[in-house]
Amino acid sequence: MKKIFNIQSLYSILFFTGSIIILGLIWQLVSIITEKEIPGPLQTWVVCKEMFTTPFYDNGPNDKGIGNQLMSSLWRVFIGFGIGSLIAIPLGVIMGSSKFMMRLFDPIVQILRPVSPLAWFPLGLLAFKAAAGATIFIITITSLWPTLINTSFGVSSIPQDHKNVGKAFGFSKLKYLTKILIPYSLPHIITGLRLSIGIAWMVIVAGEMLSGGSGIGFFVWDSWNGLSLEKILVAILIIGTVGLLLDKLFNVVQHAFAWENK
Amino acid sequence: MKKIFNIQSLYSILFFTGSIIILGLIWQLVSIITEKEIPGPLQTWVVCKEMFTTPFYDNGPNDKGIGNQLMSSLWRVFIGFGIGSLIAIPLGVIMGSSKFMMRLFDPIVQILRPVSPLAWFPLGLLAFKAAAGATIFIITITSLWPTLINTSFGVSSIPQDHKNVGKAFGFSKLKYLTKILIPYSLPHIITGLRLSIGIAWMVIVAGEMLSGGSGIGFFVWDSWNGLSLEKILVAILIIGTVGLLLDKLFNVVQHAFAWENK
Amino acid sequence: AKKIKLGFIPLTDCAPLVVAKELGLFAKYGVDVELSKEASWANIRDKILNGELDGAHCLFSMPFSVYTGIGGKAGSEMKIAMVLNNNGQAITLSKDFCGLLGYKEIAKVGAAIKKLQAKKEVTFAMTFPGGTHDIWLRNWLAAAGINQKSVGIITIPPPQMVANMKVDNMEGFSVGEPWNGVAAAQGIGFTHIASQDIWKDHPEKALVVNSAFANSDKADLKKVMKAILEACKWLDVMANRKKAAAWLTKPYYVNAPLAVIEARLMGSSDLGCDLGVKRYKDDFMTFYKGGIVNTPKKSNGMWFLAQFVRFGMLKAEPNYAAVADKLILDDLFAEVAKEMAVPVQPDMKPFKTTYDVMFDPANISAYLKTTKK
Amino acid sequence: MKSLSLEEIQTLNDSEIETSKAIEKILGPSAIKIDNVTVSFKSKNGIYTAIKDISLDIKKGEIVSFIGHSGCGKSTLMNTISGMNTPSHGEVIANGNVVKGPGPDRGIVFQNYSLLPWLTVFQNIYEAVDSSFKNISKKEKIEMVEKNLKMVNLWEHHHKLPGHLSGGMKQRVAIARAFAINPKILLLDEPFGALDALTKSSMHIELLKLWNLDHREKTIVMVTHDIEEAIFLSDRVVVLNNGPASTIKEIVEVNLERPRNKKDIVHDPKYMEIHDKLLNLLIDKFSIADY
Amino acid sequence: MKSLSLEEIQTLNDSEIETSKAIEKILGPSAIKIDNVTVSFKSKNGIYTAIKDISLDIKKGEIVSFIGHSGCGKSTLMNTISGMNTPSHGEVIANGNVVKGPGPDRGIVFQNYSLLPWLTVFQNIYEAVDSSFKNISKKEKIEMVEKNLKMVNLWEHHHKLPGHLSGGMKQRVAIARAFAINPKILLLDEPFGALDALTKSSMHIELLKLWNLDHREKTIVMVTHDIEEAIFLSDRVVVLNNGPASTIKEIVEVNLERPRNKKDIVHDPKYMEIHDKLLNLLIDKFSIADY
Ligand SMILES: Nc1ncnc2c1ncn2[C@@H]1O[C@H](COP(=O)(O)OP(=O)(O)OP(=O)(O)O)[C@@H](O)[C@H]1O
Ligand SMILES: Nc1ncnc2c1ncn2[C@@H]1O[C@H](COP(=O)(O)OP(=O)(O)OP(=O)(O)O)[C@@H](O)[C@H]1O
Ligand SMILES: [Mg+2]
Ligand SMILES: [Mg+2]
Repeated sequence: MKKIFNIQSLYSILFFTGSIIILGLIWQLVSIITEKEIPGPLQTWVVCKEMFTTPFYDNGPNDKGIGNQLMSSLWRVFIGFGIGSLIAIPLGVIMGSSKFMMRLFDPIVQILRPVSPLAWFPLGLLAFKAAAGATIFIITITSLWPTLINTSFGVSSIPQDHKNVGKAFGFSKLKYLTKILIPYSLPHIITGLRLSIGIAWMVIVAGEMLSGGSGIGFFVWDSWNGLSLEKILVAILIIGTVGLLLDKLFNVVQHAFAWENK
Repeated sequence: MKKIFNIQSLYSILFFTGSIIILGLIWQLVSIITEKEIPGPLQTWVVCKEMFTTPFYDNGPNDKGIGNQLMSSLWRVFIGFGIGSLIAIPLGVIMGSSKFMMRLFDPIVQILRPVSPLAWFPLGLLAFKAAAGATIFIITITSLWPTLINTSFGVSSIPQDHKNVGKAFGFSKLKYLTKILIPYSLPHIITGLRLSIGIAWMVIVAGEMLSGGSGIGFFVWDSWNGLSLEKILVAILIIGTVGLLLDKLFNVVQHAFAWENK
Repeated sequence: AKKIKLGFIPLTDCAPLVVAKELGLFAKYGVDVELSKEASWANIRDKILNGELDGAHCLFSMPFSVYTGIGGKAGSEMKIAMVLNNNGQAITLSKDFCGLLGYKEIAKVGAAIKKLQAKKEVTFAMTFPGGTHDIWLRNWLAAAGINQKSVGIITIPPPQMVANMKVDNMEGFSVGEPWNGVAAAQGIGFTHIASQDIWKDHPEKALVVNSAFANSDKADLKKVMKAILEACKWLDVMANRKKAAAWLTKPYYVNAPLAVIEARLMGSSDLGCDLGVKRYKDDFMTFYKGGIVNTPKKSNGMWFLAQFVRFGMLKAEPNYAAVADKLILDDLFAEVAKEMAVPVQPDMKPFKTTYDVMFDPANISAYLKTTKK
Repeated sequence: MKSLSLEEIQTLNDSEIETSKAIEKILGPSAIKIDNVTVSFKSKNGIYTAIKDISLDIKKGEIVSFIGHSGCGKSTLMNTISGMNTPSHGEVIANGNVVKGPGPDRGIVFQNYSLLPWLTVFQNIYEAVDSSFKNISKKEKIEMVEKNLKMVNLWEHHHKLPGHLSGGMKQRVAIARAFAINPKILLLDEPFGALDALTKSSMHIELLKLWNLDHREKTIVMVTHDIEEAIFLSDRVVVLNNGPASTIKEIVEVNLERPRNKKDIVHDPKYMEIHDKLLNLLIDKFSIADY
Repeated sequence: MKSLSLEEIQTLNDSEIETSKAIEKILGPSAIKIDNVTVSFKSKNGIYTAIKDISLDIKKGEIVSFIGHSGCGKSTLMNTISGMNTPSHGEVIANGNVVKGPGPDRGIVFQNYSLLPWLTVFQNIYEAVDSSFKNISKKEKIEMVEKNLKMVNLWEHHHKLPGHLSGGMKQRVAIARAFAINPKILLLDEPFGALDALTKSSMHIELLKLWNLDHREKTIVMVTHDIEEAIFLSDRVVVLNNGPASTIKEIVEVNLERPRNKKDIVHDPKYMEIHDKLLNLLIDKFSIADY
């Protein structure tokens, strides 16, 4: 039986607290240096508390609680990320399996990968004739690359040893796919997905800032328009925390599928 | 002596051409599907040629060649990236060298890392009271994480073997730094820098789109306001190509410093 | 009935929509309207064109700019159902100009800009290429004798103007209230000239709708127009404006300080930069004026088209009348006006703006020959 | 678990087997016939011939070792027998058929075990069995896996992942897998290379035990770097020349009686003679100069 | 490059050295005195005692090997002598001083060479020399590096990076580095573990050659898994018990004459006796059961 509370977890808590305190101090310092142009942690905390007392209120389309905003952003991120993954994984498997395909598609990937989500946005709007569609489109198209690259890398790096097992014991195509290719590449794919969700989350803010409507990105834009810096700071913390949680989530998944360390 | 033109480079060219043709075809297809809402490659090519005949003209503040825009973006990217690296590398070395520091600073890094550049922008504006400053600030703050994380990872993963050499032969602090720590972590640092420049380049578009004035991001924003899709497409290709070139550049640097494969 | 979605940008002149909503006028006329705050004019354009928005609070000249390919894909149709307001925009100059020139001192503009240009590039911001603010800015530049190409002109969404000026991103901007007021109140800049000083009682925002909505849901559109018309009427009762300001200040509408919104809505502008307070008598932001405000005039549209040609935004002259005909739903407005017993104003008469020559819609080439560029 | 002593295993059924085996080894049909095989690889610097004109007959039930310096082509030769690569010239006949590719008549034990790390011990063997025997029921397949795992004394560990096994245990799983498809020929490429000296000795005995349990009817071909291992296990040791285009340098017969006892055998003068012979064959590389 | 034969090296100066050495080895001062050393590690599951109450005297010029099963604490013991870790109880006296940390009087050759891969062969040795000798000129340092590289026959390769060297060459660089700081004691932790059998044999001879060239005055302590290696090289072989808290099981004297000839020695009955003795000491782990 594991001890739930031990010296290790006590340490973790201590370090985390220390970390937060340091962050707060730096922040306070910045606030002082900028002569309160940037609000300090305490001011922000007041606004934050207020926002979180009723996170899910909904007074019509332009007046929603931060919880609602967050939910709508997360929803978009998952859709865009899901579509991106559904494209990236099979394509990655194809590219990874065949050197020919790899060489043929690699330049396309390399050119499209560094394009900023914001540059895609107008295209998405026209193609989908809907801001929601465009937002999801830019999430999809900017977040699929890490998954694609990692999947193709994973598949192409299957050790000859493992392939030889398949050959030597006469594995069928299907058995090769399910017993060798996928299990081997899974950790790579999940690493890719983890990077992808990070990007997707980063892009949602951009997308919503441009497309307007709802979500945490629009919240930032709106707070900026009203120059409510406290709200922007709260939003930054929320974005950071949610990003961190998403990352941790995938970290857990990653460890669950990492046969290497088992 | 190496042959300058051999079968390998012929293949490379062939594949690259094939790749470009495929990209063109997909593009054309999208154009047809959207009923020419999105211009095809040929239409775009016409605009592109026009833009590139005189890339560096300068007819007053509103009318500058694409080359000028690109230069001003690149300049900003390098400044922001440079500042980011100057912060990230020493901090990474400190975090990597001490488990205490690592545990203390890691949560801060994890929370701030996923924050979108666009959320930082309003803060940057207020702190620096200058759009140029803000743009550079967001490039700095979003691009420093990969370098920081990679540096600290590199430093913290110096094999005990190498450390033992330093111990066993009584290396001084300075010798340890210059002969063991830095050489070992250099490939990691450069990998970090490579990821960072990629992010910096991605972020510049966002920054310039919001702050206006000049640069490739402003060009995209301007083209969107005027809805000149051809220009947006050209911009996407330019952004992609420059991103690719930056990446290749760092790839070369990376290989130059990778003692592992030497 | 289906939900009708109308977009708006945080600006005082979105008041007719807000009032119609808050007073329950949309419901009164039997339409279910949702107001949606948008991020920029480009965003509104795209959403109207792709049908995400049925209509929006929109710059009067935007449909012309889009149709002619200045601010959009040439040939895209956005229809003007009615005008929402006259006046109430301004050009704000940054505090760099403070002391160099004052309110309406157009003669000093040239020297002041020259002086600044010795130190840095001088940039002005407007809200949309070919939009009303763009045209006010250019008219002002022309009146002051500034070469349009010698200064930077950039596009920035209205609510972003103040923040951008604060960080020295530009030296002046042309935008609707309350953002000029906010800039003055924050001491970032001062109101140099109001749009009504450039063209008294000019058309400003319009109810612009998606053409499918205009064609197939005409009945609903008319109900919407009626509700808004009634709201405009309500807004022109000065006693009501305080109440309107209280709605507009809300974070989910304009999200700007109540005092600023209210003062400028009431016709009183604290100019900033110690220039004192300017009170407008009848030419502050108007919404109704017995229906004079609301009639969408083709001649006005043609004037904007002429401006595009005047400032080199269009290389070739368009068919002015045909374009205006296509984009202005004057017949529809006439029907609504009739049903509401609102007098429709006569159109196609020559008129003159403050610093410009006479404009005769019947003889535009004459105007273009004589006007300053 | 039952732990047979070395003597017990080696003498198991000895009387019955030995006579028939002796005859077969001299006269019997060849299990593998390597016929004038040359293998070349295309590489960036042109064509590299790894092995050239190699001919060799291996009889049924024989244990043959290949020994030679690194890079001389031992693995290449093994892969040609297994069908993992195709000879440029010549052919390999295994069990009477020309080798066209890998097949279940030849079980392979790879140098580094090559277990699939995400499958349990059981699954690793099951998938091989499943691929090799199409016409038997699932239950029978499971029984075959069980039988083979019990044979290598690992049935208790069948649910473990390879990562949780020691090197020796992994090796036994790999051997069980090769045995499970019941091949006539077992091919082992440096099967014990990665093990420390002590574990290695133990594995030698394991292998011989399995070979005995199977009535010494399987043909075993193995690659090794280790002279003592080669002598202890083999009937013949094939010494290869250095590459490129390496050929057979000499074939050394190991005429030591079976069962062989690890501790005693080193004192046998015949053992020493063979040891010296092999050392001398390999020793011209044996100097203080660079290599 | 000059390539000395085995015999040449082994007999070099033999007559002069041998007499004085013989006396010293019996009566001489101890180079290393391990005095009742216990080493424990703090770990997540509490305290783990790796070695316990170990005492051992090693004389100047002696070659001593530690042998034992994996994890028994050989490296721990070596690291305690080198000063890389501190004993929990007891102390180590090396060259008359209590060991407080690593020092230039004890040269270490790590199991995996531990060359810095980004430095050339020359630089790898130079940095060690530079750190160990503070008071000599740069020119002298360079000369020392050159001398030591020539000694291991690698001067021509001094500009190469370790990645471009073969395993054996790397090993020689590591040895040259350890020699370059001219330590009285050489500590080698499984120095030949990663080499194949043939290269390994060669390296044994290299090591003895260097020891001879240095008048057999250096004390060498090494860890090995390989019985034959231990016998061929050592004056004494220390067999350790299995951990935790492992102790010395037995110390086996290798009373074979030097120079020893690799090929002949295996025929020497004394060799066989020692071999059997060591095998028996280690063999209780030697069964077909799981381990
Ligand atoms: N697929 C291949 N392509 C090109 N050359 C190859 C290939 N496989 C092997 N070689 C070359 O053929 C030669 C023989 O290789 P092989 O693996 O058979 O050697 P080996 O005797 O097994 O060596 P080791 O003892 O190191 O395993 C080597 O020089 C190797 O570089
Ligand atoms: N720093 C350490 N912290 C905790 N335990 C350690 C540490 N170093 C060694 N040990 C433990 O001490 C024991 C002895 O380790 P050591 O490395 O000395 O073994 P060894 O005999 O050298 O083994 P091998 O032959 O595998 O190299 C092992 O059980 C090991 O896990
Ligand atoms: Mg091999
Ligand atoms: Mg060890």
